[in-house]
Amino acid sequence: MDLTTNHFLFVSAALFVIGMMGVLTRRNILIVFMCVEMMVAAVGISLVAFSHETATINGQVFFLFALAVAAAESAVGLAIVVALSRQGRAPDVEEMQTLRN
Amino acid sequence: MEPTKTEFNVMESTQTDYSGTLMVEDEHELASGERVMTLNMGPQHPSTHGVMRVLLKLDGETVIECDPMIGYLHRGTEKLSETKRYAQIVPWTDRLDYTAAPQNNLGYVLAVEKLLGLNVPERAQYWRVIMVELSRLASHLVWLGTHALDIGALSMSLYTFREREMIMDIFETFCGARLTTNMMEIGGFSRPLPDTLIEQIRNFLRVFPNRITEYTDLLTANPIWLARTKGVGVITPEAATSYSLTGACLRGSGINYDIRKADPYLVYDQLDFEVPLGQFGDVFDRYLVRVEEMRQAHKIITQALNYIEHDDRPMMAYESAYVMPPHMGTMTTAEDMQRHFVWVIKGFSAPIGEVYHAIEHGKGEFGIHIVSDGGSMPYRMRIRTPDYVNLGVLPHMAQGAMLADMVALIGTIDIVLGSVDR
Amino acid sequence: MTDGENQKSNAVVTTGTGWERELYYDDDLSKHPVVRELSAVFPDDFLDAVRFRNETTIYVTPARFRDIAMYMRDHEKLQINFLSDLTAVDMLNLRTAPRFDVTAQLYSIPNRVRLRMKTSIDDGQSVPSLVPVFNGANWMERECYDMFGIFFEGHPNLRRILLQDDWDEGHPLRKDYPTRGWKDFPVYNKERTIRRTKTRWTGRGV
Amino acid sequence: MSWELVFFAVFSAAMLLTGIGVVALENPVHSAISLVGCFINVAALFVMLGAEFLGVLQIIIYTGAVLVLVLFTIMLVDPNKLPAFYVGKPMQRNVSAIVGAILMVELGVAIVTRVALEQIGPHTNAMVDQMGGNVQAIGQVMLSEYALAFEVASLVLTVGVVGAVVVGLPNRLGALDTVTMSLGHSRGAEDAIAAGPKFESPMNIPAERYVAPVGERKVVMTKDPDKYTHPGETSK
Amino acid sequence: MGDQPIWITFIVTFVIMIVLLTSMAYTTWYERKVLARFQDRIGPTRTGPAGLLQPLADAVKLMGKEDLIPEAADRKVFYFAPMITFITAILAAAVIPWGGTIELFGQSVNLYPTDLNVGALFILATGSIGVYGIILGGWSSGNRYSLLGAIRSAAQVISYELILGFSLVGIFIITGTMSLKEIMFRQHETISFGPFEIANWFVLSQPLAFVLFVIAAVAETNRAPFDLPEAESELVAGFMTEYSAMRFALYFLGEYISMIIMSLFASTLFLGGTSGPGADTYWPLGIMWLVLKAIAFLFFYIWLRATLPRFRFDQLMGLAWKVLLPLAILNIALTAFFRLIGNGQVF
Repeated sequence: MDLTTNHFLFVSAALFVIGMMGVLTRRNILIVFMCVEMMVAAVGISLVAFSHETATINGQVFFLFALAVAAAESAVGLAIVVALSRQGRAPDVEEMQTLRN
Repeated sequence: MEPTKTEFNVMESTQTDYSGTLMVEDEHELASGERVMTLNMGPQHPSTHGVMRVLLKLDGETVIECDPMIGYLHRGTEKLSETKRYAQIVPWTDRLDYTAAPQNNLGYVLAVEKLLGLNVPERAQYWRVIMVELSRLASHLVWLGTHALDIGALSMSLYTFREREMIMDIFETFCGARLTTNMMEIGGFSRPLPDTLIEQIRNFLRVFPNRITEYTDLLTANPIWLARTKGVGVITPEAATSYSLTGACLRGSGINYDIRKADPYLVYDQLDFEVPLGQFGDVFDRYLVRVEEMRQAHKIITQALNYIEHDDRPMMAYESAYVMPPHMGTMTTAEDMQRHFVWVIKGFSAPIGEVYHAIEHGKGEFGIHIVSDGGSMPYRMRIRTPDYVNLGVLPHMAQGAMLADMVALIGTIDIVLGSVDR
Repeated sequence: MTDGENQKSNAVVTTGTGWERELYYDDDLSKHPVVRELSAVFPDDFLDAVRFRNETTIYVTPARFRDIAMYMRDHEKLQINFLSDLTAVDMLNLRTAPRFDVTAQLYSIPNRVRLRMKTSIDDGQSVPSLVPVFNGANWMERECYDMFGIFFEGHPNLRRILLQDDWDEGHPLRKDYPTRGWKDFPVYNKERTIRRTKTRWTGRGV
Repeated sequence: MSWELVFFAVFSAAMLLTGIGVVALENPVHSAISLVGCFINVAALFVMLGAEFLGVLQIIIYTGAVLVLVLFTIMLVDPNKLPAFYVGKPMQRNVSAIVGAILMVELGVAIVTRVALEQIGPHTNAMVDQMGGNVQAIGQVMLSEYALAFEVASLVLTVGVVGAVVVGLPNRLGALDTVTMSLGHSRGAEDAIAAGPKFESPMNIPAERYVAPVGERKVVMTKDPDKYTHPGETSK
Repeated sequence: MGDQPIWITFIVTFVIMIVLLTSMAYTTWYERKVLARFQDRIGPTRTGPAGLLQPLADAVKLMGKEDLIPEAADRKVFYFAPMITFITAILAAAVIPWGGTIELFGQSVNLYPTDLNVGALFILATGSIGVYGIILGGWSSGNRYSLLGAIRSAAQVISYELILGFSLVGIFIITGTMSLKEIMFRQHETISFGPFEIANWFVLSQPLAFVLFVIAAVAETNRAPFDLPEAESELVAGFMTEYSAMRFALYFLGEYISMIIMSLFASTLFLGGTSGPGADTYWPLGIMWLVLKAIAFLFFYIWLRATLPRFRFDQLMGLAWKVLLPLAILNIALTAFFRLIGNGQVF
């Protein structure tokens, strides 16, 4: 049987679920970051699959913007983690409840 | 008190303690989180010019505190020289600054002659000046080669060592040894000069000036070299005087103290040469001063050689009782042979007294302080080596310096661990 | 060293301001500016002055060692602003009473004049350190402490410099310290001395 | 079994395995490495779908820059401060597993029952090749239809960069525990810098006098030993 | 992909791989010889005629050495970190064009492994994965200082990779494509310049981009004035200190391969790859031209290493972000402006 878009959608759904579980279970904020990026990549696969199926290129352009925004978001996130670690506080999801430093 | 760093890491804080340790208290109240790393530039390190360990306290990239730990090459020269006769100590002095052995020999021999009140014939004095200036060139070439190599210019050391080979050959023809020359004797030179010596020195003198321009073309206009040396390791004239720096470290900060001019010995007052002085006292100024010193040394050698080339007067002060009689005399006349015997077995007994004589060594003021109790061995011989004292300024200079600059700072003081540890 | 060279003229120039460079090298010590100045300002601490081989040595009491150095450095005429060397001599075999002679080799860069300042102390007595006057004295005093065990009171960080920090066998440059050191190294056993072997080069065995 | 299916199977299996590795591995650096593997396979999938530009971009942006920063942060943060792997309450992990399974089933059903979209866009493979390739196509579309979104994206990026710098700027000094690493042979007592009495320094540096002269640095030559014997005379 | 059967591509790729590995070995020999000539000495002569077997001797020596792994190290990561650098460096060769399609033994053979239409970006991508070799190498050797050394070298490579990318944008604007084959053939056309015809090399139309590219390429491969890791291992403990024998050789050879790739890349982009008199009629001549240009670049690398001292880390980063980046953006603006004028959209 040949390769259809559904295959890609299954795979992207699986990756998305793995990322979501990572975000839910792990406490280390850096691992949470990585799982968020995995979810973005999963969404990317489905986008490109659809753009391939509908032979329009908008899906790919849309993912390009998603890449840019996700990169900016993780830059700021990492800066927060670095600032926290400088104050001697662990990058731990539970501990960072309040926005006051 | 937090040491604020100016652009040229001149310590702005007024209560800076120029002593070995830092004015900033040990429990430096730095914001939490950042780690102060203690790092060892260990004894076996490519750019510590021998065996020295520098213990650095770093805040990230900048050096907070630097403590050089020396003594790995300490051979107790001063203690041993109390059990040796005056003439037997000359070979010890070669091993002090092994890149400039003739200068160490001269420093010791002049001190002993001052103690004995011995006047050396003028021809020997001129030849001593020639040999010492050649040795100054050799030690400056070693400095330039290793200094540039530490900062990254690889081929610089190959060029400078090529010139140094020519000087080594001259020493070899003159006294048979390249490094541990042991050429100076108390009273002058006892052996006749080899005939190819003058022609070899002439070749070297003809070739050397444009070789210096070769070095300066490669480095002085090189923007990366300027970026790595300008404004680094600044020593102000007050700090230089207070830290008793001598040689290019002092003159780099603009203080005119060259013993060949200030307190002339040998025939330096009859020779015409200039003393280079820096303006700002950073690594670049000391580099310029030392390169200029090389040119002046070349000028001195040419003048001395022109004056003494065709002179054939005796080279040894045979008339004095402190000197071994000439070889022919020992073989033929009775009292020469008897004097030779006493000189070899018992050595001469020096007058009671205390003497300090300093010469302008390639690295600074090399002084020998002899206390004599009338015996044939010095009661106490103190060797004031320039490297040991100049190294004392490293903790002051390294405050606020970048870690990568440490190699440049160690290179600019121009130390050789043999004469630091004695 | 041409003796007469820098002794311009034995005849003393009386008219001058009294601070010329020649007076420093005059045989009549009373004209020597430092001697004149110190005997006026520190009468009881300035003990003696000696001339030998065109050098002047002054002896001072240990208590005022630093103050005299500070005074000479800040004096606007003397300007002895350079400490070229600081060392010690163990006078055990030469005299009985004070054991050590701490010698400071001073130099004035503006006046181009050398001066030696000595003070004698007993074993265990301390000397005021010159670090507040000259920073170069820091390492010199550390070496003096390392080699002679002389404690310089007021030194910022007095510890051994050449020997290991935990060298517990005393201070080597003292006269009562054996040249070979206290440990008796195993003497090479005499029975198996090397027989003279005939070698190709020497032929007759070396 | 067409070649494409085989390649697809390999890439997606590797991707999912490394994805699980990111979540499951205990050492954060190991999970970062497995994420790199995951992204490379994602890029491979993009290329299979004809989106080479996105594939290469994915590697350059994510793997090359963002993940490297994550690695830097992981390495710079003090290891003994990282939260333990198993500290989460067990109940929390089981719940997430159940939620995950439910979500997976729903997505599966949605995917199977969806109706295939028909080709509406002009960008068939042939037309894309005729335009000179995927990159040109994206470029053409991006700057014509989505020009505004392009500008907004650049705005977001600049805000991100400025925010990161402001938040992350270290105030230079900081010290807590010193860690001594002796590379060379350490001689003598470890606490080498004994704290002796601190002493007032004999002389200060008039800092304002020592600004390096700009321009050509020259050496002052002199023959007379009495000149330039006081500090600062050469730099006049 | 290519219009030729798959097995021909394998053969071409295999041949190119062999050429690359041997030329890597002989670059080490070439560097020793040229460095020696700079420093007034003659370099290796013992091993074979004029030291030609020196790379072999080095390889045998490095194989023979004991390969110790520090006990504080993370064994797995320590094991394969150098391989990342080595493999990604070779991977980049997949996109370098050695010529057009030619007729050989009745088959039409493309003289390039593949022609991705994102070729230039592909080389940047392999470069950015190569950074992991440095970081993981430093982290896994256990001691804190090689970690810090690794992070500093990685920061250097990342910031100069950015400038590398920016300096290429100028060329993409002119040619409109990223595929190296088109870029190369674009430079084969001749433009008349006064009385004589010259090939339209991009170094003529993009001088600033060429200078930026060369600086960034030198910094990317940690060479010459930017050789921070080598100075690091002397000073602090660069990431390579814990490595010995074969693994150190992988890093060392990875550096040389990326040097060759950067030279080939630069000559394809700026010096017109295989363009040169007689290159269109006779394809081996084209390859010879490309090799000559690459050798010229390698000579430039070695010349830098012989003469220039080393940058300090903060100067290095300052140069990248404060000087080269603005210049790169300026260059992009200028090229875009002239392109608009060219298309007549402005006047």
